[in-house]
Amino acid sequence: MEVLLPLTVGCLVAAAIYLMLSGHLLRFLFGLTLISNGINLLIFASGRLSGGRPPLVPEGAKAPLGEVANALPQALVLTAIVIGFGLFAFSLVLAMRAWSDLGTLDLAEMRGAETQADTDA
Amino acid sequence: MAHETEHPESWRSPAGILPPLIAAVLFGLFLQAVPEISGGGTLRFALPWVPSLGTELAFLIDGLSLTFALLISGIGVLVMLFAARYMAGHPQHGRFSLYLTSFMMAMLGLVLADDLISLFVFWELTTLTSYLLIGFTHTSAEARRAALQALLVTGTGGLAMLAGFLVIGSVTGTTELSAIRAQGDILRASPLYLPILVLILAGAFTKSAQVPFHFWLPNAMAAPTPVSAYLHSATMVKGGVYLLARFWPSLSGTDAWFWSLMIAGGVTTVFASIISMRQTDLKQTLAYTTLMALGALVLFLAAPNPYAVTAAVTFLVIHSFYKAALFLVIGCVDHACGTRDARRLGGLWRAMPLTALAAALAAASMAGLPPFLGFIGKELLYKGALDTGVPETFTAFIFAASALMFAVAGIVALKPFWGSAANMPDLNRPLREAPWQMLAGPLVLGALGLFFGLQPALLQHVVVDPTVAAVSGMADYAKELHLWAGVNTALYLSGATYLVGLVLYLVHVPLRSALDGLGKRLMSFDRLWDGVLAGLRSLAGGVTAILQSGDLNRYLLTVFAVIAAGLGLTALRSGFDLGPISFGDVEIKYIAIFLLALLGTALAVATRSRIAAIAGLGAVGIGVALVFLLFGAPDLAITQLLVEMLVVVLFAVAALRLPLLDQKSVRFRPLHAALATFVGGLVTAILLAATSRPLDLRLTEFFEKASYPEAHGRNVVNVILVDFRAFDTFGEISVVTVAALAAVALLRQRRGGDRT
Amino acid sequence: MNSIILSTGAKIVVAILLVFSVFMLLRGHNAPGGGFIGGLIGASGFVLYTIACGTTEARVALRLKPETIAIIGLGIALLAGLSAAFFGEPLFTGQWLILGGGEDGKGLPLSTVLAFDIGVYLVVMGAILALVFALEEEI
Amino acid sequence: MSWYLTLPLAVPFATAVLAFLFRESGAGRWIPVLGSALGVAASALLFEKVLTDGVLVGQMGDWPAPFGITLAADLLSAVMVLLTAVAGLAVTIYSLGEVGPELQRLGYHAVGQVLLGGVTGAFLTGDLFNLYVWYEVMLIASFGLLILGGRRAQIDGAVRYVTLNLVSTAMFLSGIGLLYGVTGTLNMADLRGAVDASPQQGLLTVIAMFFLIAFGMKAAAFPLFSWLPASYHTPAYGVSAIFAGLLSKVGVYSLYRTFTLIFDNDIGYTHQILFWLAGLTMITGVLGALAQTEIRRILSFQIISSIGFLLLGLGIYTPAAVAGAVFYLIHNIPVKVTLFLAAGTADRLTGSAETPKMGGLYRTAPFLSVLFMIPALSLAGFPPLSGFWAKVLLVKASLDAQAFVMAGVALAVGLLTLWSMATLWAEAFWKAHPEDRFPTLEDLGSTQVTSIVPIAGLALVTLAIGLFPGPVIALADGIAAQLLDPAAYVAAVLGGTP
Repeated sequence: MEVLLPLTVGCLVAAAIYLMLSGHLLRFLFGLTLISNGINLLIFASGRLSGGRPPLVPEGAKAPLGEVANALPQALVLTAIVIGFGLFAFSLVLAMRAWSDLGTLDLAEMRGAETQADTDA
Repeated sequence: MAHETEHPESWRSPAGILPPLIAAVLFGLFLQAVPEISGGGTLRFALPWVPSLGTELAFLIDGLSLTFALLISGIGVLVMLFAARYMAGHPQHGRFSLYLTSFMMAMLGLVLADDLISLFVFWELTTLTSYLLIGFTHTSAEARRAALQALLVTGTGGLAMLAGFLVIGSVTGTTELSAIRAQGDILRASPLYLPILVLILAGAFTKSAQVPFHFWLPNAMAAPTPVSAYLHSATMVKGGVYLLARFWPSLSGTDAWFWSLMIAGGVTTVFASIISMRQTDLKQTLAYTTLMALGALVLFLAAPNPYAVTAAVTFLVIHSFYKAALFLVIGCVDHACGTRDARRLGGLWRAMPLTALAAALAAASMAGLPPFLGFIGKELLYKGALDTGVPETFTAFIFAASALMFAVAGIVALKPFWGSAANMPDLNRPLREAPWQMLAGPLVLGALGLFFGLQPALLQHVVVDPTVAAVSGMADYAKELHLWAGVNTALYLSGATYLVGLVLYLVHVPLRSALDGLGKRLMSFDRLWDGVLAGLRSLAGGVTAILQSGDLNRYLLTVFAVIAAGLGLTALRSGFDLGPISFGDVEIKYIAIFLLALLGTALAVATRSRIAAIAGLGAVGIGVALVFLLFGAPDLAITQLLVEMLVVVLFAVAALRLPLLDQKSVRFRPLHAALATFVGGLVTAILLAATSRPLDLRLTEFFEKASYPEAHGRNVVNVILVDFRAFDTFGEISVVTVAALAAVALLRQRRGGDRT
Repeated sequence: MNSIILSTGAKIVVAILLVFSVFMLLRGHNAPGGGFIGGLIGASGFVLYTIACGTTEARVALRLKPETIAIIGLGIALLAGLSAAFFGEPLFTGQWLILGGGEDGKGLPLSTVLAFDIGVYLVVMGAILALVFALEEEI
Repeated sequence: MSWYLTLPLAVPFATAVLAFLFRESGAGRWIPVLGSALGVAASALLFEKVLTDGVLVGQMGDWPAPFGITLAADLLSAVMVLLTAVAGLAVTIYSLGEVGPELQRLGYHAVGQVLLGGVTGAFLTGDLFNLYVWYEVMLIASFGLLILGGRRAQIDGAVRYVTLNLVSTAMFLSGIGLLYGVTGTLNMADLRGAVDASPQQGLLTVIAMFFLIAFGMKAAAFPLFSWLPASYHTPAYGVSAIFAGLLSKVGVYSLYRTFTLIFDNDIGYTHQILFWLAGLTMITGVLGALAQTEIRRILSFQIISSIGFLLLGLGIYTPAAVAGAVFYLIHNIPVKVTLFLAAGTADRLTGSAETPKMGGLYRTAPFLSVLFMIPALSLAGFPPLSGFWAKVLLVKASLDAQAFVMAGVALAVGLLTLWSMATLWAEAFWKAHPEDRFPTLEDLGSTQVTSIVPIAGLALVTLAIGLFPGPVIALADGIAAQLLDPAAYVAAVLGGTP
C-alpha cells in the first residue's frame, strides 16, 4: 500500500482538478469532494502506514501496547473531514441558490458580479 | 469672473480678513529677520520628527529662504487682500481662503525647510493645495482636468525628486540640507551623481514648468485670478527655481548641470515667448510670459559666474513684482468688464485710471524701461549672458525673450487701457474703477518696481547680497546693481531690444494670426498628454481584460496552471529523491480498494447522470473509509462513512433541484486532462518522496504516553481532539456552526433581493 | 409518506439512535466515538425523523431551533476551554473530577474535556439539522 | 499568563454566541459593539504586554510545545491582533447603520464576530495546522458575510470567491500534510529546526511552493488575485471593509511568518519569486484600478496593488525592507477600512456606486469628502500621511538593496495610484451630481453618527501615523528584527522542552 496510496491520492487529485475545470458548478463540487478525500488520504499517508491496530490504551495499561497506528494524523484528518463537510455543505447550498437566482450552473455564463451593466446596488 | 451674487460688504467676513492678516503677521516676522541675515548670519529651528530616518522638522533662514519668504508672505498680503474682495459673496469663499492660506504656509515651509524629507513634504503640500485651487471651480470638467494635470505632472517630478533625495541621503549619510550643501564635492564625485541630477532636475523642471513639462501651467489658469497671480507668478512655479538655487552649491559646476539647465531654460524661454504672442486671453498671455521668465531663471542658474547668479536673483524679485501686479490688473479688468480678451478690450483708462496706472508701472518694469527695476534686471541679464562660456547662445536667448517681453508688456498694459474701445463688450452696468482692496496690490507692486529701480542699493543690501551668498555659498559673490552702469555692450543690447520689441508690438495682430497657423502645426503637448493618459488607460483596460476577464473558468485555469508550473518548475530545479518504490507489500484487498476508488472516480468524471456521479463519489468515500479501517483508524472510518452518507443525502436532496449535466461540461478536454494528470502525478511523486524516510514520531509518542496517565483517556485520537489539540477542534466546530448559519441564511433570504 | 407506521417506526428509530449517539459521545474518550461521531449519529436520527414526519414535527420534537442548539454547543465548548482559567491553569487545560472512583479510573469521570465534547456534539447535531431543515423547507 | 493571549480570541467568540442568542432582541445590536470594544481592550492589553515583555507564549491545555498547540505573540502578531480589533470595532459600529434587522436575524453580527475571531486566531497561533483551522474559520465566516443580502451579484461573486478560495485551502492543507510527512512536527518554531536539520532540502523547497501558492492566493498576489475583485464589491459595505482591511493581510502575514520562520533555507529561489511577484502585483493591481469605474472595484484592485508593496519587503529580505513593508501593513489596514466605509456612505448619499453617477458631495458634504480624501491620499503615498512614510521606507530599502528597478516600479505605481485615487475622488465627490442632487449628511438620518464616527476615527489614526510616524517606524524596525532573527521567538515557544 506504500505505493498504492500515493497513487490513489494522485488519481483523486487529478480527477478533482479535471472536474473543477469542467466549467460546471455541480461538477466543481464533485471535484471538491474528491480532492477532500484525496488530501485526507495524503495526510493519513504522511503519518506512515504502520500496522492495522488503532491507537487505544488497553485496560490496565498506561500506553498502547506494541505498534499502533499514528494517532496524530488521524486527529488531523478527522478535523479536516468535518471542516471539509462544512465547506461542502455551504458550497452545495450556494450552488442551489446560484441555480435559482442566476438560472445557470455554467460558470462561463455566470457574469452577474463582474459586468458593469448589472449594478444592482 | 464676476459673480452673479455679489456682496461687496461680505469681504469683511473672517474668510476675507483672516488670510491677509495672517500673511501680514508672517511678513512682519520675516522682516524682523532681515538685519540678522543681511549681516551674514542664519537662523535655524529644528524639531526631531522621525529620528530613525534622520529626519527633522528643520527650518533655516538664510538669504535665499528669506528672500523667498518675504516674497511669498509680502505678495501674499496683497493677493489675499485682492482675493477678499474678488471672492466676496462666493458660496465657497471660506474654503478658498483656507486653501490659499494653506498653500502659503506650505510654500513657506518649502523654502524654509532645511531637511530633504521636510522639504518634500511641503513640496507635495503645495501640489495638493494647488490641485484644490486650480480645480476650485469644481463643477467644471475643464477645471478638474487642469487640476489633475498639474497634480500628475508635478507629482511625477516630485516622485523623481523624492528618489533623488533618498539617493542623496544614501550618498551623504544625512538628510540635512545645510550639511548636504557642504558636501558638494562628495556628491559630484559620486558615481550616482548623474542619476541624482536627473532626478532632482525632473522635480525642478516639472514644478517650474520647463519645456516639455510646461503645458500644465497655462491650463492651470482655470483657477480664479488671485490664484493665478499668486501661485503662477510669485510662488509655486518658483519652487523649482528655488530647488535649483538650493542645490546650486551641491550639484552645479559640472557640464551635465550646465548643459541641461541651459538647454531646458533656453528652449523654454524662446518657446514660451513665441506662444505667448499667440494668445488672445490676457491671462494666458501672462501665463506664457511666466514660462518665459522661469526659463530665463533656469538658464541663469546654469552658468557658474557671479553676474549670472546676481542676474537670476534680481530677476526673480523683479518678475515676482510685475507679474503678480499684472495678473491682479487683469483680474480687475475682468472683474469690471467680464472679459479678458485682448481683441475686445480698449480705452479703459478713463473709467479705471488707477488700474491703468498700476498696469503702466508694472509693464514698464516688465519691458525693462529705465528707471524701473526691470531695466536693472535686463542689464544684469545681458552682462551675465556675456560672461558665460557660450555668450552668443545666452545672449540670443535673452535678447529674444526681452524683446518679446517688451511687446507683451504693451499688449497687456497699453492696449486695454489706451487702445481702441471699438470692440468693447456691452455692459448692462457702468464701468467702474476697481475697489481699493483689489487696487492695492497692483499699485504697491508696480510702485515697488519704480522704487527699487531708483534705490537699487537697498535691494542689493537686503535681498541680493545675502541671497547670492546663500546660493553660491560665498560671501561677496554678488555683483552690484546699478541703474546707470555706463555705456557698454549691455546698454547697446538694451537699445536694440526696445527697437525690436516696439516693432513686434506694432505688428502683433498680424503676427498673432501667423503664429496661430504655425502653432497649430506644432506638436501640442496638451494633446500629447491626453494621448499618454488614454494610452495608459487602454493599457490598463487590456491588461485587466486578460487577468480579470470575468470568466471564472479562466481564473480556475490560471490557478491550476500556476500550481502546475510552480510545483513542476521547483521540482525540476530543486529535485528530490522518490525513495525506494516496491510493490512487495501490495495485497489483494488493497488492490481491490484501489480499484473501487478508481472506478468511483472514473464514474464521477465520465458520467452525465447525476445519480451515477453521486454513486461514484459514494464509492470513493467508502474506499477511503476502508483504508482508514484497515490501517487502524476506526474513528476516521466511522466519521468518513457518516459524513459520506450525509453528503450523499445532501447531494440527493439538492440534485432534485439542480439541472442535468449538459453535454458541454462532460466532453473530453485534452488540455485540462493533461494539466490535471500532471498535477496529480506530481502530487503522487511528492508524497512518495515525503514518506520515503522514517518519520520523526516524537509527537505521537508523547501523545501515546500522556493520553491515559495525564489526560485520562484511552482513545488517543479522541484525546488529541478534545485535549491535546482541543484548540483545533474548537475552531472546527466554529466552522461547522457558521457553515450552518450561512447555509440557512442562503436558503432563507428572499429571492431577487436585488430589487429591494 | 406520512403513514402512521412509518412515523411510529421513525420515532422508535430516533429514540434508539439518540441513545446510541449519547453512548458514542460518552465512550469516545476511551474507545472509538466522541462528540463528532455522536453528533453525526444523533443528527442522522433526526434526519430520518424529518424525512418520515416532516420538518414541522421534527422542529417540535427538537424544541429548540437547531441553529440555537449549535451556537449553544459552541458556547459550552468555549466555556469548557475557558474554565481552566478559574482553576488558575492555562486555557483548555482539562479539569477532572472523578466521582466514586480511584486510580483505576472506574468511577464516573466528570471533566471539562467531557463538557467540551458535549459542546462538539451539540454543534454537529444542531448544524446538520439546521441545514437539513432549511433544505427541506425550501421547496 | 495565557489570559493575555486568549482573551482577544475568546472575546469575539463569546460575543458571537451572545449576539446570536439575542439576535431577535434590541440587545442584539449592542452586544457586538460592546464585545468589539472589549476586544479592542483585550488586544491593547496584549500589545502592551508584548511591547514590554517580548514574545508572549501560551501552551494551550498546558501541554508543552511542540506537542500541544502553542499560541505565540511576537510584536507582529500583537500589532495585527490590535489592528484587527480596531477595524472590527469600526466596522461593527458602522454596521449598526447599514445592516437592518433582517440580516441581524440571519446572524450577521455573530458571523462577523467569528470572522474576527478567526483572523485573530490566525495571527496568534504558533501551530501550522491550527493556522489552517483558523483559515477555515475565516473562510466560512467570510462566505457567510458575503452572501448576506442575497442579491444576484452577491451570489455570483460568492461563487467566484468560494471556488477559488477552496482551491487555495486545498493547497494549504496538502502542504501541511506533506510537511508533517517530512518533519514529523506541526509547531512552527519546532518546524524551523526540523526543516534546517532535514536532509530533504530539495523536497522542502517544493513543499514551500505549496505554501507560497496557497498564501499567495489568499493574499491576492499576481496572478492569483481574480477572486478578490470578483467579489469584494458585492456584499454590504461593512463586510467589504473588513475583508479589505484584514483578509488578504492574513495571507501576507502567513507568508511573512512561514517564509521567515520556516522556509528561509532557499532564499535565492523562494524570495526571488516573491520579489518579482511583488512587482507584478503592484503593477497589475493599479492598472486594474485604472480600468474600473465602480468605486469598490477600484478600491479592490488597489488592495491588490498594496499587496505588491507588502510582498516587496519579503522579496528584498533586508531588515529595512521588511520594516518598510511592515509599516505599510500597519498603515494600510485603517486606510482600506476607511476607504470602503466612506465609499459606502457616499453610495448611500449619492444613490450609486458607479462613479459617473456619483458626485455633489464636495459641495454639500465636505466633511465626508475630506474623510475619503485622507485615506485616498495616504494610499497614494502623499505626504505627510501614513502611506508616504511607508513608501519612503520601502523605496529607500529598495535603493539600498540595489533594487533600482523595483524602487522605480514602486514610485511609478505610487503615481498611478495617485491618478486613480484623484480621479475617483474628483468623480465621486468633487464634480456636481449628474442629476443635480445635493446630498448632505443629514440625509443619513438616524444613522448619521454610526456612519461617520468610525470613518472619522480611522482617518484620524491615518493622520496621526502620518504626523508622528516615529513610534510606528520604531515598532516596524522591532518587528523586522524579530522576523529576520526568530531565535527569541523559537526560544520562547520551545523554552519548555530540552
